[in-house]
Amino acid sequence: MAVGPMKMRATIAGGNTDVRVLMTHPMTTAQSGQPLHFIQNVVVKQNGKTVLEAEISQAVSRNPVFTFRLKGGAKGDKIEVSWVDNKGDSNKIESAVA
Amino acid sequence: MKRFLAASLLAAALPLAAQDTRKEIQRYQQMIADGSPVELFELEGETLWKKPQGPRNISLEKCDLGLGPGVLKGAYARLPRYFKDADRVMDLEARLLHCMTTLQGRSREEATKRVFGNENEPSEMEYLSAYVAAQSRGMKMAAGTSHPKEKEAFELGRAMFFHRAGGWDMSCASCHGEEGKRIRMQDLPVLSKPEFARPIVATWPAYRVSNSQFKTMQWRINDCYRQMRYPEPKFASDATIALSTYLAVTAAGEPYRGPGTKR
Amino acid sequence: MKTTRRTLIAALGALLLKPLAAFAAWNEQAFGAKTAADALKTLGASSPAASKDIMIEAPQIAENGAVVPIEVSSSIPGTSSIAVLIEKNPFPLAGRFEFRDGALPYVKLNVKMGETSDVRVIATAGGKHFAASREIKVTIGGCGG
Amino acid sequence: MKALFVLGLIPVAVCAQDVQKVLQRDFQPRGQATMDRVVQDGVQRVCTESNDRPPAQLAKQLEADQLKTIAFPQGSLIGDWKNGERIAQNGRGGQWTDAPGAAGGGSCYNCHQLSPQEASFGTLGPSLLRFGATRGNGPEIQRYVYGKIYNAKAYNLCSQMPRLGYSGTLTPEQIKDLVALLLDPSSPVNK
Repeated sequence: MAVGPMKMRATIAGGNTDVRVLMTHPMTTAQSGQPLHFIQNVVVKQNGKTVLEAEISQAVSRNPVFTFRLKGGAKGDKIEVSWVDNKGDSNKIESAVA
Repeated sequence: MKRFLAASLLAAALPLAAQDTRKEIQRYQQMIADGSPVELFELEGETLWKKPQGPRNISLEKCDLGLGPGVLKGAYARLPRYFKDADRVMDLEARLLHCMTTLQGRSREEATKRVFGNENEPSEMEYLSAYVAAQSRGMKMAAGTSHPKEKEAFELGRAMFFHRAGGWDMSCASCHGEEGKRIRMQDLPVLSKPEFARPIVATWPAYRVSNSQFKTMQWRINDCYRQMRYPEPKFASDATIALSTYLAVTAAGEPYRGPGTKR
Repeated sequence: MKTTRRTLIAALGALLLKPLAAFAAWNEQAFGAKTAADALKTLGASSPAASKDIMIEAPQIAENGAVVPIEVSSSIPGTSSIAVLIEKNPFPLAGRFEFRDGALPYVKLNVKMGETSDVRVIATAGGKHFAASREIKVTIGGCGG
Repeated sequence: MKALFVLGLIPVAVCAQDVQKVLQRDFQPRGQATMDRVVQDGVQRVCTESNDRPPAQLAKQLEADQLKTIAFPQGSLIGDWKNGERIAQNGRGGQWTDAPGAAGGGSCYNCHQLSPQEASFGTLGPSLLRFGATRGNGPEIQRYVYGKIYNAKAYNLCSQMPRLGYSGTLTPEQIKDLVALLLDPSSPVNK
């Protein structure tokens, strides 16, 4: 199944970097009768360095939207967010801080 | 001074639970709008807008939404409106269908096979509506009102809004006719009044968090008639366009803020 | 024969090249726990101290349990991770966030809630665990048709 | 449709017949929702044309006709309030997405407050909290509640309340269970 798009906006707010990222993913739970299919890991990198690692479950809503906050940072910093799901599918997006 | 005092006493007398509930529901609505994945649907819509399709293998990039072929900026805010080439008032979905059949050479039957999607597979109309509507963000809504057929659509829409029929003797006004009313926890805006119609029409089409689906105005009208125990309105028929014309004209002047995020 | 051998090698090669991240850590036991207490035990945070320095920003009433927006942050010095649990969900642990140097102990996310429940947030700092919780009412919106 | 408007001039206001013709052209049957549902009966036509404010004399006549449509069962009209609560919570019944013959619901909580435990209630209709506790549960009030649920238009011609029995959405048994929910002293509504 083709992996859906991601969208990210990283901006400087109050001296820190706010990273808002949207991920297309069904995040199906066993209750919905379909097989479990959800994002398990999310990694956030700032200028190549991993600054945040998350493990999440199918309790996160469909088409997840996260906001993370990184210390300091400046315009042009490279932010990369990637995810991997329980089927091994993955996607990532990279953009510069606006 | 006394009247003011009495009024504030009266306001305090309202059961606090009811006041809090409404305030909390609005806070919930604000928070889901902030954290909404609706932009993902705009992205997919852009891909579809540019994707060559149909027997003629052409994209929709030359589709004229009323401001000239391929002009997207502000086009949605001016719909529904009269289109000379079709001699008909059209809303966004009717116009997209027109371009699919005329530009791409697709049959109406194929293009309308699946106009309402589901959470696993949104429809073309839903993705395209998200993308096109987003290009009117911030622009004042101004549906067509000058052409005789636009006036006709508005009058028909208004009459439909108050027309009682169907298995439960209902009209739109049965639920959207009295201020301050709710169905369960859902506030019911009086859509026949500009001040209540504006914030609503300005946020359709919309992403519905309750079922993670992106919904269009044609779906909204279709699903209301389903719950009013009517038979089904035909997709993009004059009746549905008349009703959305009535709502859009009633809401005219409001800056478009969609695509929205709703319960 | 040759072609089948070549395709076999190619397939094997593809498997090895699968991004290593695909097999990253995921705490099966904690996420599989059916009660908040069990989840916390596997995280080694069985008896967290109540703390007012954990902020939970969430609506008191959610019109629908499919998307409940929650904003969490910790002002406990040295907070290295935050866990979010939905008490009454079939599997309470919803997510664990580890903050390396560079990331502030803050996250905003949407979670699913099966019914009205407490949302419990556990912050870990200097090896110690702290907790805060907030009830969120989940109602049925709409005409239920 | 053309006769509908004097071309070029401001269109003549659209009357109920005109709307009905449009619905008959632009709607289609689906599931149990057949096209006869867009053909207005007297109640729907009078309420539409009078904007829900029918002339008193005409309203009285039509309400009397509607009253005749109610077949009151014999004996007690109080059923099982527990089942009544389920019916009140259930918003289905009569839609094209509902299987014909499947048990429908009354959608009562969409518009009314009933049991105090249910916080998600509507306000289109009056709150029915403690209805039985304040009105008692003798034969007259049982008959009024049963009749009102079966055909609300017999008591108030242009009421927004659906004619739940007359439209076939609810069976007499289901209506008796709702009567119990409202009047039975042991119902949560009356606690």
